[in-house]
Amino acid sequence: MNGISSAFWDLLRPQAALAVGALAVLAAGASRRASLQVVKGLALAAVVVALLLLMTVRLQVVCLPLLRSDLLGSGLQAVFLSAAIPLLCLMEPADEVPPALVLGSLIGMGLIAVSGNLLMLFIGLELMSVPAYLLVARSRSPQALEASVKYFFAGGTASAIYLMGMALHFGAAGSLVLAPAPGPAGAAGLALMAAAAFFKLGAVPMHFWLPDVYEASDPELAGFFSTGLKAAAVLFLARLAPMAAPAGALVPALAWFAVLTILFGAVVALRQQNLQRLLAYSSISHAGFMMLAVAAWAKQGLAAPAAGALFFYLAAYLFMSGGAFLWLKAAGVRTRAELLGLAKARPRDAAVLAALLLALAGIPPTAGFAAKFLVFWEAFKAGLYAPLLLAGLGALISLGYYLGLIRDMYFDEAGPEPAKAVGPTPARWFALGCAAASVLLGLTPWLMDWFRPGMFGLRP
Amino acid sequence: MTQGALTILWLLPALGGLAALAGGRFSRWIALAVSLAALAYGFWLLGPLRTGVVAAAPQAPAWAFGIRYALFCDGLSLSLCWLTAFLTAACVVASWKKDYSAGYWAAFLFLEAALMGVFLARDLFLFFVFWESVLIPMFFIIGLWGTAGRRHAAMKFFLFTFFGSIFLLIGSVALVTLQHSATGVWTWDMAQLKGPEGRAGLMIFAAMALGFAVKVPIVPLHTWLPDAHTEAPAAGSVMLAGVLLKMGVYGFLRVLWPLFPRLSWQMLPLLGLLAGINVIYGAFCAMAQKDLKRLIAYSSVAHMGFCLLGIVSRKPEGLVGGSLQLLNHGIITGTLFLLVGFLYDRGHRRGLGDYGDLAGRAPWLTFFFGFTTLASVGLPGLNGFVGEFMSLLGMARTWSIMAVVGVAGVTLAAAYALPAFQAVFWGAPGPDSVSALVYDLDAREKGLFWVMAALMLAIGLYPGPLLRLLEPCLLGLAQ
Amino acid sequence: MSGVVWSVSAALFLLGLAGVALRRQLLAMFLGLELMVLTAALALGCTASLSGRGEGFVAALLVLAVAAAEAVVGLVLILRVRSSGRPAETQSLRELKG
Amino acid sequence: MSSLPPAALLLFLAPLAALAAAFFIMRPWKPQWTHVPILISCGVVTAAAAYLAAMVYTGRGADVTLYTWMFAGKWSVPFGVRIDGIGVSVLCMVALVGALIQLYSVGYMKGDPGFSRFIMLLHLFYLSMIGLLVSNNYVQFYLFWELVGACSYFLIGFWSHKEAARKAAMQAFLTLRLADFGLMLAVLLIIVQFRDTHFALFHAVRFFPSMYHPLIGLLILWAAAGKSALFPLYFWLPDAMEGPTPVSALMHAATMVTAGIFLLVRSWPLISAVPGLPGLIAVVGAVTAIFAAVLAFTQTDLKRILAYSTVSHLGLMAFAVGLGQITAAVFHLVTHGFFKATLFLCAGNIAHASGKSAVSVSEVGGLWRRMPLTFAAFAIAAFSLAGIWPCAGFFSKDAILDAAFERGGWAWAAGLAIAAASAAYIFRMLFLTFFGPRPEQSPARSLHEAPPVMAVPVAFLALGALAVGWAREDLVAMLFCGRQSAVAAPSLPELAPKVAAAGLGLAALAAGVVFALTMGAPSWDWHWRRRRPGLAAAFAGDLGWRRVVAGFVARTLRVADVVGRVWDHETWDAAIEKTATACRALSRGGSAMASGGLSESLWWLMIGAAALLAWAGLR
Repeated sequence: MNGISSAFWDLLRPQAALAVGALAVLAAGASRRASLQVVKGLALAAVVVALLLLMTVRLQVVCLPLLRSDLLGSGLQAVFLSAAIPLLCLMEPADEVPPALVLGSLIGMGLIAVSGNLLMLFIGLELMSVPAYLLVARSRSPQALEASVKYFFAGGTASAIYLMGMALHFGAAGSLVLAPAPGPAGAAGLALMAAAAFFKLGAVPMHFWLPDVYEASDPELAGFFSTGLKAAAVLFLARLAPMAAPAGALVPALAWFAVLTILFGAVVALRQQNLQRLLAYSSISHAGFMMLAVAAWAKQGLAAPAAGALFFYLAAYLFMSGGAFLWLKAAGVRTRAELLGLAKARPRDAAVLAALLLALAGIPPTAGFAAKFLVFWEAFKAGLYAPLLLAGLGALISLGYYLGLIRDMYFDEAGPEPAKAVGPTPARWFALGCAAASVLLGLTPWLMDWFRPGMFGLRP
Repeated sequence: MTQGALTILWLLPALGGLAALAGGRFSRWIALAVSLAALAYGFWLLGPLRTGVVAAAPQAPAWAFGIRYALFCDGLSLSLCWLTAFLTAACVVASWKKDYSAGYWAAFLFLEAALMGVFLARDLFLFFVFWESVLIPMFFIIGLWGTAGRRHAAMKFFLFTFFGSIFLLIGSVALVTLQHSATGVWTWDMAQLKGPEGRAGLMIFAAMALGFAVKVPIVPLHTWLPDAHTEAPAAGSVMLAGVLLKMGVYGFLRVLWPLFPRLSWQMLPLLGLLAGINVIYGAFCAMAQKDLKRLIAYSSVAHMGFCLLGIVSRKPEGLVGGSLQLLNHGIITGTLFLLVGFLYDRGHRRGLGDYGDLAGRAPWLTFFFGFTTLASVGLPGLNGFVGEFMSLLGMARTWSIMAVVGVAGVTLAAAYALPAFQAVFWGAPGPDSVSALVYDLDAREKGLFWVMAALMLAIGLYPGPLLRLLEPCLLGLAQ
Repeated sequence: MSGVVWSVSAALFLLGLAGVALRRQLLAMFLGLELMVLTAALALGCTASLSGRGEGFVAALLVLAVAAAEAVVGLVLILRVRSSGRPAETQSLRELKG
Repeated sequence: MSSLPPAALLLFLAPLAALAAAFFIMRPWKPQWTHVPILISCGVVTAAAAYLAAMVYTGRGADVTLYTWMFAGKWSVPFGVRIDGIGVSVLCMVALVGALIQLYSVGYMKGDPGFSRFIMLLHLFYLSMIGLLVSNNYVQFYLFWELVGACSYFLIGFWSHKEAARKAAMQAFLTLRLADFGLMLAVLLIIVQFRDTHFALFHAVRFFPSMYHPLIGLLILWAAAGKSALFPLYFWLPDAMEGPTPVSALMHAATMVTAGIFLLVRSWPLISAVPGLPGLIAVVGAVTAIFAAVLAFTQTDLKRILAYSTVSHLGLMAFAVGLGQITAAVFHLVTHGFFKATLFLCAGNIAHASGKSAVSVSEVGGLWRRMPLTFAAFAIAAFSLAGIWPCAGFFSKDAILDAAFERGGWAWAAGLAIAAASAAYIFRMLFLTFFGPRPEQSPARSLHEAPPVMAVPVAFLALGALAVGWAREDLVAMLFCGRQSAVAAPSLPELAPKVAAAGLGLAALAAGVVFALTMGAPSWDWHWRRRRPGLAAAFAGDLGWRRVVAGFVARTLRVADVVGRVWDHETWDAAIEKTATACRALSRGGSAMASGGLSESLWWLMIGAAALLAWAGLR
């Protein structure tokens, strides 16, 4: 018994810490004595402890058919845990519920990271999504409720579709383990489950909920969604990848859906006036690149460098996109018109956003370029030549709005209503930190020689 | 020449740029000091280059990616670094009187750092990173301090070049991957890479050539050049025409020729034809222009056509002549743009019809403009001729018809350059002419142009030292 | 896994799907949603019983539990829409677009 | 090859030093004294030329390389000096005539604001012409060839405020560039063929026949036609008269225009190796000579008459080269330099005195009383041009007529026609300008003799026009001795009395006829112009050739406009920019899809799931 319990405990230490944190937060809130700052502090502490515990997780441990962990899972777990830190610092919750919801959502994501079978995957998926619906509902913008209702119904449908896929798979394979299921029923099941994964990622035609949710929620929450939730969604898709038969239809479908997502996201973002909606479409475009990376990873039989590329893309994206949303919070800017001539009024803020945008655009020497370069390289190694070219075209189109924003800030005179309000200083420090990280991480291609799997205590 | 010594060459302007950003009022002095220091250091590097310690071998092979921070330097790279440093210093001196913010000076230093990086990079990935990061400072230079249509021009410049470099990136990735599948080693080192044969090799060559062609520019992909030149500030145009165009041709010379020796020789007819088209097309377009800067931009297209003719011919004369023409064109067109910049500072107009009869009002400006126009037209005795003649000779020994086209280009050069000179400096002033505003050059400007004129005359009459510097590294590429 | 179970669950699933997609009232859509989830649970259960693998039952039970949680949140949202004075229909949720 | 004679170095160093002194010292300090260093340098150069002539006369030439100019791989181009018969003989004429004209120009340009600029430009031309004559390989020759063209642009367009001067300068430079296209291509092909362009190696060229030979020959002829104003490309020379008179005298009479003939003479071994090419040159020369002589007869402006006369005589020299008589061509080149310079300077005196830059025939008449010295000089030069016995022209033209006589047939007829025509137009000019003013003429009151600084050079040149002929044997000796003389050509034929008599008779006949016409009752010159204005206009437009040239220029500009504006800017560039607008249109469509409706987003979700199912089903 202790073998199972020790493995079980070994894998779920971070989630346990989060759970304890969530209960502590609810208790503190209920007692009315603790102030909101204490509540947020507790939540933050829980996340930090979870991160530390994550370091001690031994890789490649399998516990029953339910749980197992690998490098990619742990890496992405680190990504969405650190994505929650700025959210918890900057959110101004009315009461103790939102921090608890965030911790709940993190537990769900953690479960996805360590899940070994479809059921655990479903539970993680739901545990991640449901708190998210409520978090969106609690945002301050007038359309928050509308966005959360749309998110709920779309999410619910997707979960239902996932369940039907799981049922089909169970019918065909007779077990819920993450392994390919024979016959047409298995393929159909996998297709349905993939549809749910595409929905969570925001791949095109299933993306319509994403811009509404990102626009309506507070900037820091949208930042968490674009980095944390997306990392979990990618992990969810990555868990499904081994189930695809190598000659199966999932990988080409994934590649072509990725291209469609990149191009559609980039093109539609060109004309967006609301900055959060623009960043939403940009995150859809980046989701396309992540899908391309997963396709390349699956095509190469789950090769380690491809996983490395996927992880690096998400790590860089954490700083770029997260930083961009945090900048919106820090600068108090909502629409593109307010950006006009910002460089003259607030040169420092403009420089931070310019750095983030150059990273998002994927222009060397930033981390964005290194990420895109690694994905391009893996896609070429996987033989996805046509999708690669179209992805490059997508990157070119995305320059239109990334550089467009820089052009508005630097090359134009101040517009009719210049941005006056300035957000809280911690947000500015977070944005600056993210900008610095997204530029300095650009050096990784040269540092990769030293990166050995056993380096950070993550024993393979 | 150790890696460290070469790193200083590009790191110095980069750090200088940071210092200039923080410099506030003193940033122009920092810019001047750093650019002159870079130039002096460049010349000092001639010593180690002479003693033969050229390429430091990179460290142990990599774990899984093969990307190393590796620099190297030979005659061609060093001369282009000199050109970069010299033109940057000239730009700083030329825009001294104007009240530009600290960002302006920093942008030029960052641009210089990135350009030096391109010319020194030995690792194909490092080459690409520097290649792309040149775009950022140039984008801001055109966009922030350009003239009326700067926004559109800056965006067009960036998108056009980015389009080219996507193909360059995919080509490089393909090259390295196929090299790995052939030899089992991941390496991005240009010295060890070899282009594959057959259809794959052709596709990679085409992709990378497209990336370089946008920068040269080769005719169908050139439409970013006139807009970028017209809208950029004077010093911006100098760097744009003076050095950025050289990156494309340098790409052909440093990447494509050594990596695809046989294939690039088989591509001679196509590349030769494109170079010929460049020369004639650029000349005819220049003849049709009414704006002085657009005219010089199109003349740059024609001149780069000559460089290409020389380099594509793969004969010793052609290769050395083409490389020398890179330097000559940098100096000549740099001077022309500085002169037009000073004219624009005074009259705030660029049209050919906006001036007239400046010979009386600004004799020194007329003298230097006439002198540089003659150099640009390829008058023997000045540096334009030496490069053009050797390039055409190279092509004459390979594909004589293209040499005939080249010589026709030389003739056409006079047909667009002199009418422009005459319209601005000799012509009768039109009704809305602003000649009254134009006053002559001051001591600083005259000093700058005396240096340029002396350089043109010296290279024109005694190109020996430069040829000795360029020859050893290019003879290997001859067919 | 006999065809009967599949035809029934497929029919029910499509019925639920139609409910969600076509109805205008939010509550009707919610019912459709729950029907889809329960159909999946039903399919899981039947498959488990036919193939004799106990996993299916465990899965069905857990699915029910999770669906319940989800239902709560859904209802809360619909109530919030009603309480904000807007009819609980898709037409009233049109502000976010573009 | 003996070591480099110091005098040869002086040819370069003296002008360079003078130019540097003038530009950096005299111009800022005392612009009106800039001519002092320049005239000193002229003296030094003339002395050096004389010394080199003596040296070559005693049989010692030189062909030395100063330094390697361009090199790459096995190929290299030297920068050197070559002192041989042909070079030195023309060098002496150029040095002497150039020096005298620069002295004359000090007086002529006294009051002009651009005085120092003019003197320096003229001396830069002087340097480049000398460089051209003593260079020892084709590439270096091309360097000075282009430099001379550039100097002519700045000198013709010296009075840049005059519209006509600007257009003439541009036309001259572009025509010369069109001609230089030929020379540059020829030099390239020579290097491709022979790997080396030293003149010394060319006398053995006959033994290496190659396919490029005829092409190189033709290109050299094309280049010479441009520079020496032979038929197709002569039209720039009459317009070049817009420049100040010393420029017309020095460049467009004595020195620059003869560079083309000098190139033909230098490349004679190459040309003679191509069958039929000398014949072509002879035909082109003859046609140019006759055509230009007829046009000279109908001109009204003094300098334009002399310009067409120069074109005619250049045609004559080319005719001589075509006939294989190199020595006669060089001899005529030298004598022509003297008498044509004299004629121009006399015209300059008249223009200077009348205060106008262009003097038409109707503004002169009966000047022999007011300007006796100019009249005397003009008469000697006119006699020399017409080929009357004591003057130099007689000997050189006679040599050419001998060659034409030997060739016989069309050549002999052409020779006689040229002799008669050239006598006709020069005597017409002489009678109209200096003899009794015709009723239609109204000479200006202020016409008086030129100041000494202008009169002395004219006198010297007139003396030269008289005496040079007698130095016939010495010149021939110089051409052949000097081991470097690469000219494998026949020596000058003896003076056949019959041919001389024919030439002299024709000249006298022409003089009489012209005298009758001009001095007769209805002054013929204005008479036929009134009766037949159409014909007069035709002659003014060079019998339609100017319209052909104008058409060519217009067509080039139209092509440029189509390529530059219509295609590059409005079609190709617009197409590329349209991709951006297409993206924006797509973007509008894409964002319209997000209609905000909840049901629509669910439908899209189901469509996506269905697509995936279908895709899975395909496998």
